[in-house]
Amino acid sequence: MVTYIIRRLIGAVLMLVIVSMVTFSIFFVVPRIAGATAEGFASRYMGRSANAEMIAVTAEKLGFNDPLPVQYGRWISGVFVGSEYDTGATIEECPAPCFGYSFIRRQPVWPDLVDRIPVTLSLASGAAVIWLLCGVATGVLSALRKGTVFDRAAMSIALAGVSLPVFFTGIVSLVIFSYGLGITAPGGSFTPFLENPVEWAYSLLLPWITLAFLYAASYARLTRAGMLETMSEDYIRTARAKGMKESRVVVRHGLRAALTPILTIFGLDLGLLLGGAVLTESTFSLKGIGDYAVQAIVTNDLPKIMGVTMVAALFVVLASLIVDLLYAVVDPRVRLG
Amino acid sequence: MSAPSSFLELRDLRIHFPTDDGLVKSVDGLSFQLERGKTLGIVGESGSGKSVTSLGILGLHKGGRAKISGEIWLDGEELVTASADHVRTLRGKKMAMIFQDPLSAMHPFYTVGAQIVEAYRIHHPVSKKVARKHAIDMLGRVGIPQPEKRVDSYPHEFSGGMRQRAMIAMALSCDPELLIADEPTTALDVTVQAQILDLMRDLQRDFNAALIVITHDLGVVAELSDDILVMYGGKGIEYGTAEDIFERPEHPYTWGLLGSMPRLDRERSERLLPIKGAPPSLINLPSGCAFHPRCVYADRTGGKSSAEVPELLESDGGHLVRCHLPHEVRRDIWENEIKVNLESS
Amino acid sequence: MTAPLDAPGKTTEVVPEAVLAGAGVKAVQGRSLGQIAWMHLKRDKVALLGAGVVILLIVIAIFAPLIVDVFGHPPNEFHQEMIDTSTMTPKGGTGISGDFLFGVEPVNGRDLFSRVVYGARISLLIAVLATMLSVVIGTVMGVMAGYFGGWVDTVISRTMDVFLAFPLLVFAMALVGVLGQFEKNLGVTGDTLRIGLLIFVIGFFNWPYIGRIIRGQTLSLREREFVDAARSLGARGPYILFREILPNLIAPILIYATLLIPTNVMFEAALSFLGVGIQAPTATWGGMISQAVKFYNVPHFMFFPGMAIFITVLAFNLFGDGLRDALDPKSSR
Amino acid sequence: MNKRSALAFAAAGAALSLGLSACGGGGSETKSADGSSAAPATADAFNAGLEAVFNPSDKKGGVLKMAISEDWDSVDPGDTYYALSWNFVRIYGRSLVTYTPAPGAEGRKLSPDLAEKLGESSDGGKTWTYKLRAGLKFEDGTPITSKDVKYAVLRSMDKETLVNGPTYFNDWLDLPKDFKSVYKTPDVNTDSAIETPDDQTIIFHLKKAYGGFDNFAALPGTIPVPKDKDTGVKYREHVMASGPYKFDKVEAGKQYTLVRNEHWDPATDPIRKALPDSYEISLGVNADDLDNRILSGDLHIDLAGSGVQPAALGRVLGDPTLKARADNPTGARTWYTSIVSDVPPLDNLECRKAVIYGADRVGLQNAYGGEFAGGEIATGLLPPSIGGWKKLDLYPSGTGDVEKAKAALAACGKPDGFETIMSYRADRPKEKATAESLQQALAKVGIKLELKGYPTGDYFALYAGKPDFVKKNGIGLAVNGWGADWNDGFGFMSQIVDSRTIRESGGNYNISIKDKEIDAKIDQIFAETDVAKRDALWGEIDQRVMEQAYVLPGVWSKSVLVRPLGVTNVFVTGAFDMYDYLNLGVQ
Repeated sequence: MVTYIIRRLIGAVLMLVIVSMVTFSIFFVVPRIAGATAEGFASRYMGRSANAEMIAVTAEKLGFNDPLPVQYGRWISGVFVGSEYDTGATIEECPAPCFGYSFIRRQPVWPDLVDRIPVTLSLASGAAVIWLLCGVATGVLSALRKGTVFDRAAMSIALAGVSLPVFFTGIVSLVIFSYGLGITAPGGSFTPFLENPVEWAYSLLLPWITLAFLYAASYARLTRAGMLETMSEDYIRTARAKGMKESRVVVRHGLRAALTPILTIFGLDLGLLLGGAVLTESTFSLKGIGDYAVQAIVTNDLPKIMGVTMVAALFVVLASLIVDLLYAVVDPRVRLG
Repeated sequence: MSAPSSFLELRDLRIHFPTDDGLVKSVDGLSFQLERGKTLGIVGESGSGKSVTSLGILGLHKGGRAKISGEIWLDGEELVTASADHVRTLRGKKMAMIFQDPLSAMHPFYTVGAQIVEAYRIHHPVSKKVARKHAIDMLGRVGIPQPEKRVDSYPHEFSGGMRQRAMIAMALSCDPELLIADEPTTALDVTVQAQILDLMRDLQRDFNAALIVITHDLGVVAELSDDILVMYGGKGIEYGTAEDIFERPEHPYTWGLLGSMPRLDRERSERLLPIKGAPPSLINLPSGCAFHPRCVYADRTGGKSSAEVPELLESDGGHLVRCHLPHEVRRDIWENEIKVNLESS
Repeated sequence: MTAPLDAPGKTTEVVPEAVLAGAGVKAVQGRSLGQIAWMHLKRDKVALLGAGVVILLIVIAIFAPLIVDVFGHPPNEFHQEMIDTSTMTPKGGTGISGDFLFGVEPVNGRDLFSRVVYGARISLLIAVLATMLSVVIGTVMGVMAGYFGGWVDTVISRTMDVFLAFPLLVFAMALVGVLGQFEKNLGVTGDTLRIGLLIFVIGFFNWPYIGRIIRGQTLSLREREFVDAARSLGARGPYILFREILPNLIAPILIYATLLIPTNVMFEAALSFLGVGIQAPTATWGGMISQAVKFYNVPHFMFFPGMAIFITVLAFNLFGDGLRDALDPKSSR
Repeated sequence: MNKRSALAFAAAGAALSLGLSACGGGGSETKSADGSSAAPATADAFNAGLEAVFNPSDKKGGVLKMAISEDWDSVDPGDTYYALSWNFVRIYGRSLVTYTPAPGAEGRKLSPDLAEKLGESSDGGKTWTYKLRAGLKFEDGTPITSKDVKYAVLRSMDKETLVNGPTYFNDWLDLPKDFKSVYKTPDVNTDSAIETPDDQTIIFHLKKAYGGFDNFAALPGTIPVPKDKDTGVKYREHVMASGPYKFDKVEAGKQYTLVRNEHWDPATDPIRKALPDSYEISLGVNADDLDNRILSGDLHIDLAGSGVQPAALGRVLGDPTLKARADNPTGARTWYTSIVSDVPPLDNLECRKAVIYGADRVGLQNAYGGEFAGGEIATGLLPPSIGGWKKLDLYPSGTGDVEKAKAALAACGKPDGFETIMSYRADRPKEKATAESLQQALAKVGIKLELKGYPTGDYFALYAGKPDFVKKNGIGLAVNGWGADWNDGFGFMSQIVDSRTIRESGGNYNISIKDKEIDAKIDQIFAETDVAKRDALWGEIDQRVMEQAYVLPGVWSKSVLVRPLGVTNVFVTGAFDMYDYLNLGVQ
C-alpha cells in the first residue's frame, strides 16, 4: 500500500511537470513558431503611448529575448521561490507560489486565483452534492425498476439532460426565474458562505441546479449501467443464495461495487470543475476561476492564462491522485498493483 | 397435491423465460426424488437446463421474469407456491449452493471471513465474534491451513482450490440439509479437482446432507453420485443409478457423453464417439425428440423421432429413458456397437 | 459531454469487455457485425428515430443553400425593415411569419431560420471531422499501447493522462486565440482557418478518451483464444494486428465515434459561445446564443439555436446508445 | 486615445440641442458657479436631465451606490484614460482646473479647482502659471503644495510604469533630454518644464505655444501626488485623496468604498457640494442585472455611463413611465470606419469614395444601436458639440447609393469591384454588427469584404493600430471610434488626423489619415492664437478628411441613460456626456 501511494505521488508530480512544460510551450513556443516576436509579446504589456524603444526595453525587462528554457525556468522557479517585478517606483514582490504576474493588471496572478477559488469551490461543491444525490439515486432506482415507467421516464429526462448545453439551460433558467419571476438571485450574485450561509445558498441556487442537472443526468445513466452490470454478477447470485434480504443484497453487495467506478469519475469531474466551471461561470457571470480564465484569454493576458491553466491542471492531478488512493481503500484488488 | 415421502422431490417442474425472441423453455417437465445422505448427479451440456433447475430449487427465479410451474417438495414443503420471503429463509440454511468459478462468485471487496460470517449471521442471531469463530473452524474443516489468518484474506489472495474450499465452507456454514454444487470443479485443474471431490464426499458424509452435483463431466458424477440424471434440451432423458448409467446406458446421448468422458488412459481432447452438431436452441427445439437431429440412430425409429416427443419410460428397475428406440434395440446397440469400442481403446 | 465543458468527464457507460463480447459474437457465430447490429437496431425504435434525425440533419447541412433558397433568405442578408429602430428588436416581437419561419435577429433582421440551417453545416462539419481525427489518433495510439505493451504502453498511457489533466475548454480557447493571430504565417484565412483550427483543437484534445478504450480492448483481445490460436498457428504480428485485432475493434470504435460526435457538437457550440469559434458573419449555433444573451427580451433568438443544438446532440446520443446496445449483448436495452 | 468607457461604448457628447448650440454658442446660459441651473427640473420627462439639473438639492447624507459591469484601467489619477474615470476621479482628487459641474454645454466650461483661477499664459502661450488656493490638504492632513502637483504630472509621464494615461504632457512640456522618468532619473532638474518657485505657484513651460493649456491642466494628471506616498503602479491601491472623499475599502476588480475626507475644507472648494456620506462602487456586476437594479431603484449609477444594455433598452423605450426617466445625450464621440489610404486599391480616392457611397448609413446606425442607443448618422468626423463643426453634405446618408458607388468604382478602374479585409474588435457586438452591415452593403456594389475580429485589448497595439501589420495583412477597412479628450478641435482631432503622431510600433488611433495638407493645417492651428480661427481650421480639416474619403463616418454617438431614483442633482455634463458624478446626492 505504501509503495503504491509513493508511486502515485511521484506520478502526480511528474504529470504536473509535463503539464507545465506543455502549457509553457503552447503559449510561448507555438506563437514563436507562428511568427510572434519578443516585441510582440512585450507590446501587449505597454500602454498605447509606447514607442518602439520603450517596447524593446520592456521586452528586455520581461526577458522575452532570453532562450525559451531560461524563460521556462524563470516561470517555474517563481512558483517555488517567488519572483520580483519592477513596477517603476518600487520592486513588486510576487511571493511563492508565484503563478506569474499580470503586467496588464499589474498584479500577481496567485492572489487573484486565491480569491476566486471560493466562488468556484462553492459552485462546484454545491452542485456536486445535488447531482451526486439525485443522479445516483435515480440511477439505482432505474436499474432496480428496469423497464418500468419510472425507469423510462428517468432515463429520457437524463438523456435530455446530457443533450442540453449548460450555457443554454443556464440562460433560459436565468431569464425565467431571475429576470422573469424574480424568485432566484440575478446573474453575478455571490455571497461568501461565512458571511451569510443563507444568502450564499440563495445566490448560487440557480447555477447549482443548472450545473447539477447536466451532471445528474449523466450520473444517473452511469449509475444505472453500472448497477445493471453489477446486479448480474455471480457474487450477487451468491449473496442471494445465502438467503440475504434483497435490500441488503442491493445495498451491501450491489451498490458498493457499482459505485466504485462512479467514485473515480466523480473525483475527476470535481477536479475539472474546481479548475473552473467555465461555461456555468460565464453564463451566470460568477467571478470564479473559469471566468478568470475567460477574461485572461479575452484580454490575452498570458501570465494569467498560464497561471490558471496550471492551477486547473493541479486540481485535476490532485483529484485523480485522491481518487486512486480512495479506490485502493475501497477495492482491495487495487492495492497490489 | 400430496407431500411426498422423499426429502426432495420435483414434480413436472417447468421454468420458462419469455424473451423478445420467444419463450425459452430452460426446464420443461423435470421430475426426480432425492433422499438425505444421497447424491444426485445432473449431467448435460451447457444449455441443457441443469443450472436453471438448481437455481429454481433455491427459488432464485422467484420475482424474476421466469414462469415456473410444477412442484418442488423439500422436506414436506412445497416451494413453487411458497412465498418468496419464506423460501429466502430456507435458502442458505436448509439448502445451500456451491457455485462454479468461486473468484467471480465471491464478492471481491469483502474478506472471505466476512462473507462466511455474513452467511452465518443471516440465519443465526449471534455476535460477529461468535460468527467469526464459526467461520474460522468452517475454513479449518474444509482444509484451509491457518484459517485464523486466512479468514481475513480477500478472495483474490486465495488460490483457485483454496477459493473453492472457502466457497464450500460458506455453503456449509449453516449446515444445510440440501447442498447443490454447480460445476464445483470445472474452474480447477485436475489434481485440485480430485481433492475437492474427496472433500465434498467426506463433508456430505459428516453433514448427512442431500447433495446435487451439476456438471457436464461424467467423470465428476462417477466419483460422487448414487443416482444420475442426464438432461438434454430442458428435459430429463435418462435417469438411473450410477450403475445403470455407466454399465447399461440406454440413451444415444448418454452414449455420446460416455464416449467423450475423459479417462486417465486417454488424451482429454480425444473423443471416441463425438456428438455431432451443437446443443439445440431452447427457443425452438427440434420437433419430436429434441436430440434427433444429432442422433446417429434416429433413422432406426421409422421417422418417429422427428414426429413425436418420446416419453420418459421405465426400461427396468427405476431406470428411465426417453427414447423412441425399442428397449432391445438400445441394449443391442450398447452391447455390440458402443461398449466394445469404449473398452477396445 | 467533454470534461471541461462543466460536464461529466468523457466517462463511457459501456463496459469494454461487454462491447468486446459483442465483437466476440462475430468470432463465434461468424455473423457479420452489420447483421448483428441491424438485427438489434431494427427492434430499437428510439435508436432508429435518432438515426433518422441524424440523417435528416446531415441532409439539411448538405443542402442548406437549397433549403434556404426555398424556405428562407440568404443567411447573412439584412432585413432592416423588420427592425424597430428605437429598440433594435424585431417589429412585433419575433418577426415570425410564413416568410421568416423562425423570425429574425434583432439589430439587422437576418433570417433566423436560414442561420440555424447554415449553423448545422459548421456544427456537423467540425464535430464529425474532429471526431474522425480523435478516432484515428486514438485508435493508433490505443492499439500500439495495448498491443506492444511495455514502455510503449507506459509512454502512451502517461501521455493520455497528461492530456486528460488539461482544462480542455480553457486550453482550446487559448490555443485558437494564439494560433488565430498568425493566419498569415499559417497560410490560410477566414472560415477555412477557423474551422481547421477548431477541428484540430477539438479533435486533438479528445483522442485520449478513445485511446484509453481502444487500449483496454486491445489488451484483452491480445489474451483471447482466437488470437492465441492465430499465434500458435505461427501468425506474425502484423497479421494478428490487422486480421485478428483490428476487426474486433470496429465495434467499440463505431460506438465511441458515434458517442463522441455529440460531445464535439457541444464543444464547438461552447467555443463559439465563448467567442473563439468561427468569425462573423458566418452563423454558428453557439455564436447565435451568445448574441441572444444580450437580447433575452426577445427569447426566440436564443430558443431556436438552442433547440438546434439540443436536437442534434440528442439524436446522436439516441443513435449512439442504440448502436451500443445493438453491438453489445450484455448492455441493457 | 479615445476616452474609453468600460467595454461597451462610451457615451460622450452633449445634449441634442448642442448640435445647434455649438454654432449658436451655448445652451441654457443662466447658471451660478456651483452649477445648479436656473431652471431646475423635478418632473420626470424624457431628456429632463440634459439641459437642467434634475431634482436639485443640498441635502447631505446617505450612501450613493454605483456599479460597473467591468473594471476600468485604474483609479490612479496619473494612470487612467477612461471618460468614466475622469468624471469619477474628481470625487477624491482635485486637478488644477476642472469642468464646471453644470448641465449641457455649460459643463464643458472650465472652473479653477486647486488653482485660484484659470491659467495665465505668458510668452505667447508657451508659459502657463497657476496659483494654488490656500489651505489645501491631503487626506492625511499634510498640506498640498505645487511640488505635489509637479511630481504628479512628471510621474504620469512615465509610460513604462503608468501605461494608461494620455501623453499630452510628454508631447508638449519642454523637458531636458536627460530626463527619463521620476523613478529612473529622480535627480535631473526639470525646471525647464515645470517650475515651482514657491509652494503655491506652479509654472509650465511648453515647447511650442498652445492657447488651450487649461485643458491640460484639467487632466487628472495634475491631481497632486505626494512623492513619499508614491508607490509607482501600486499607488492605485492607495490614492491620497485631495478631494472631499477618500478611499476606504479598495478591492481591485471587486469593490471600492469612499468615505468623507475630513481634511477637505469646503472653503477651498466652491464647486463641490459633497452631499453623500459615502460612495459604494461594486465592480464586475452583471450588466443586465445592473440595468434592472437601476430601473428598480436599488442601485443609483452605472459608472460606465455608456447607456443601458439592449435588453433594458427595449424595456425603457417601450414603457412611457420608464422612458420618462431616460436621458439621451449625444456624445463628443464619433464611431467611424478608417479607410486605409495606403492599402491598394484604397490608395485611390475613387475607390475610397465608392466605399462611402456604397455603405448603408442607416444600417450602420442600427448596428451601433439605432437612433437612441446608437446615435445620429454622422456626416463627418468632427462631432457637432465641438467648436468649428459645420454640417458637411458630401455624401448621401441614406441606405447606400449603388449607382454613385459603381461610378466611383469605374473611375477607380475597378468597375467589377475589389476585395479587401475589414477589422473590428471581436468582443464588441456593435462593431461586429457594423462590419457585417458594411459587408452586406458593399457586396451590392461588388466590393467583397473579409471580416476579421481581433481582441480589443490588442486591437490598436498589435493589429489595426500597427501600420506594418495593417499593410502586411491588407486591412483596407478598420472599425474605429473616437471621443474627445476635451471638447475642442484639438482635444478631439489631434490624435486621429495628424500623420506625424503615427508610431510604427503600433498603438495608433489614426489608422488612415496621412495627408500633408492636413498636417500643414494643424501646424497653422498651433501657431494661431485666436480660438475662432482655430475652430474654423479644424472644420476645414474635417472637410478635407471627408473630401479625401479617409474615413466612413458611422454615428455621432448617443446613449440612453436612466436617471436613478432618489438621487439629487442629476444632470448630463457636456464634458463627459454622462451624468456628472461630482454633486450627486441621496434623498
